[in-house]
Amino acid sequence: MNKICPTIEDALAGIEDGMSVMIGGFGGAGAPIELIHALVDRYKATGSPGRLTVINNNAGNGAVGIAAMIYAGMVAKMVCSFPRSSDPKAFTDAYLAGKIALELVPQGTLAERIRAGGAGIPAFYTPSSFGTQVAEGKPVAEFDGRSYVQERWLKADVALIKAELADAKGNLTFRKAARNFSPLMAMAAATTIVQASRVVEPGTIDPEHVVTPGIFVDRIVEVPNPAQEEALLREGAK
Amino acid sequence: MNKICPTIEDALAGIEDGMSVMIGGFGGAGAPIELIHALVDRYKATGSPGRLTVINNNAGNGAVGIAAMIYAGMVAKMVCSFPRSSDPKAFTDAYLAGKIALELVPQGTLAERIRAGGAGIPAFYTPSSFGTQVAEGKPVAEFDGRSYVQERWLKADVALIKAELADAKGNLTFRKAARNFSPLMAMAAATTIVQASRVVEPGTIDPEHVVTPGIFVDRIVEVPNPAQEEALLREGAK
Amino acid sequence: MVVKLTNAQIAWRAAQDLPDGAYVNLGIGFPEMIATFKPEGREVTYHTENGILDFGEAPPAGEEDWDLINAGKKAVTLNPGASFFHHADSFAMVRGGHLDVAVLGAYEVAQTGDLANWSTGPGSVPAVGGAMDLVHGARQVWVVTDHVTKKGEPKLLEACRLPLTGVGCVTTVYTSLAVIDIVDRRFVVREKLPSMSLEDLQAVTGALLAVGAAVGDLIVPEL
Amino acid sequence: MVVKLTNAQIAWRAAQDLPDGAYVNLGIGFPEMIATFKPEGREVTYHTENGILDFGEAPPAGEEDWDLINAGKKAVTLNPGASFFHHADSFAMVRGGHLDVAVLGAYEVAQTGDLANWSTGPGSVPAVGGAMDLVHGARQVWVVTDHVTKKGEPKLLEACRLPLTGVGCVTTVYTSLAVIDIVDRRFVVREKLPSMSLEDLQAVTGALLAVGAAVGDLIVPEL
Repeated sequence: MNKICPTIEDALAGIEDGMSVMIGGFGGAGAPIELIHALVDRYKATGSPGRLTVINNNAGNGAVGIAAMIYAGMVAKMVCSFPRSSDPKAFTDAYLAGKIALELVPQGTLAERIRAGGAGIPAFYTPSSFGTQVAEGKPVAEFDGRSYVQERWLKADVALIKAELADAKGNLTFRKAARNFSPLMAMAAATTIVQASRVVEPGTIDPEHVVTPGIFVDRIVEVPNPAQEEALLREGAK
Repeated sequence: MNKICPTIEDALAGIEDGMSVMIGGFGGAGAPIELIHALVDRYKATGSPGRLTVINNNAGNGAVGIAAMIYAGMVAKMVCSFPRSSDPKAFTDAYLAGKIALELVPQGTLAERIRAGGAGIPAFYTPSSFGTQVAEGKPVAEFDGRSYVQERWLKADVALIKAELADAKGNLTFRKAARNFSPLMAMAAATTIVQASRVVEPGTIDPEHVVTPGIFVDRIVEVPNPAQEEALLREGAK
Repeated sequence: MVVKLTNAQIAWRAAQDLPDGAYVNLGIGFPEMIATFKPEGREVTYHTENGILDFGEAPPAGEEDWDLINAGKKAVTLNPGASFFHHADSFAMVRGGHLDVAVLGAYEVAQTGDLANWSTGPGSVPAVGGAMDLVHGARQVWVVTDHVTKKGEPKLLEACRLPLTGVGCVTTVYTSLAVIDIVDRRFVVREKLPSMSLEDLQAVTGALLAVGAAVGDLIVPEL
Repeated sequence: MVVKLTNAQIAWRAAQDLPDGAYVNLGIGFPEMIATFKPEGREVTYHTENGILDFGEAPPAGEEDWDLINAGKKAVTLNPGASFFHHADSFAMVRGGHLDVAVLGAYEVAQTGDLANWSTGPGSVPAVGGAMDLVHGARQVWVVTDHVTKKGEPKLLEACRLPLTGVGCVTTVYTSLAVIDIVDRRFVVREKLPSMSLEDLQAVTGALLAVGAAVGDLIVPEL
């Protein structure tokens, strides 16, 4: 049960055309840049995996990370709450040209749907989006005199996430606000693939401080000194 | 916004007849013995608070903790998954005599209902208990060809919980498996009252290691070297 | 001619109403300015959707940690007693009613409390973020906004025309001309610029204004 | 006369089927014995509902930490790589399909996979614990049980008579006489005691037994 993979390519094995891929990160914090770019490189070299559904809070910024996936043409659909950024050109152009689909989900609903997917809760009710366009076509119900929208769980074939520490059993910690959606996505994906800044021996992470228990993690690859998306963009990365 | 109370009595102020009280702990791990017994003492001295609904995984063991509440006659109803223990006499006698009501909830459903209460989710679907007596009278629905039971959120007027470290802003950590239901109950109660083994300065608990953020906590009282229910029982406490 | 409040002055006015001990979420952009004007001696804990409670001011330029950002993707710092948590826990705080105040911007606000602040209609890329959760979670939902659009059209209306963010959710509107509470599906003027009559205010408002007790003067410092 | 398996031997047999690398929840009591018989070299991670993953054996008497217990309230220890989490996360692991195997005891099992293991009917104090969640979460749900009741009545039935724990959930039954898989709502005998004929086994079973490929011999060590 050693979940450590020797290379990024090993960690990413088995991601196929048409799969759904959850990608951790909120803005640049937590974006698993090395995993994403290895996948983009594979797509450019082999034409696969394409037609992906990508689930993330945002829809890429500049030309790195998810934006690079969109520019490469491997994303068929984005599921996100906020497909804008300081430089949203990659998504905006593709969306307005009809080359990419968008499922817009309120941020808290997105988080809860992913958690529900990981927790075996097929549907739940939330007040968020009641009475709005976003709720059109969804069942509604009243509880204690207040109206709610029924939302379904969200699962994925794969999650790509960035952790700070990881051990061979899959236990993870995150760095500051880079935590965001990643622990939820680890729960909700059939295969959870992690790039960790440092791999440590089991027992090194205090059992009280584990954020994602190993049961939610399938593969880990060590990526020391990982790129930080926002820092990359500010350095002028293209 | 200093949430530290000078005495247990201050921390417990305002608990009234007929209230619902979530009490942390699974078996003896996490049972806030000092908070509970201060409340029992108050009831014995003043006759209040009585007619309480108590929410806990179990229903008391021996004659301490929740069992002491039941013996004192202050509990009208238990909401729990497993009203048995090594010495369940307090609850069993009261239940079979018709003096206490029981709402039996599967353990995972109990946890999820409490989380839902804290998270503003009025209802959710779970496969647990489908087709059983426990689901009688509850709405059912099919999702993707599988059947589920609709469950409602569970909230309470008060939560009594035991933490390891606490700071004045209400941030908490727990000790080992004493964590169990406590972080959920802190979210779901209108007033969350905590006994902490040690009160520390804000900033002492690493922001990455906070288990319950302060927003979920209202009052804290320091109880150094707290009693451990299981240890008490094994020492022959009456 | 009435000199309307600047955004900074609107933010200042809203900040005066922050309750001591409150947990507050400030929306991206204009609402974030409110933190700058928090009255002395009042303790307010800020929440950001992306998983931080009790964050502080921006760090000095060059000292940013881009893993330590707020929902607007701006670098922040931590106060002692801060905590990190994942997005589901973060929105449990929001949706579960644990925030005292959420402050948002608006395209339109209706007298019913309906808010439109996420979409200007078809043709653009829609983006909703956390607004639809925030408006249904916090105990009070404040809007800070110019009283009228750039074209001079009223933003306070009988009913919103743009796509809604939430139904019946706004409790108070701090505008460039007035402070208006929403009570029983009516706009109730709490304060207005002293240089302006109620009739003047009514003239630039798209719904009937009610008056509760006395209408106070909306007085703010030069900023 | 057939010498039926002891509980330890049933547990031993079930343990032989634990997949390498599996995440497993062992029910309170009899199922807990399975951990004792895990085959050498196979790595199994144990989960307990009350919020621990990767716990180990009981500590020596006198060294118990009663904040470090399993769902049966017995003291345990931690393996390197263990973690603590709250009850909602714990049952997310259960309900969310993250466990490979859950093992429970039974009063009755039906050929449909229905399980009754929590209530012997009216008159006693009902207690369900985590069983109703476990039976619908784990990828495989095993039952370990004597083949018949203390009175000699079949426990494997066409339909359960006692209140159900779950519908269509059991995948394999390890009894004192046989290993029986539930496939397409039928009991399919995988192994039986070699000293026993299929007719003998059928005679103490309350539903029709099917035979898949060959029926293997259920052979266990003296324990």
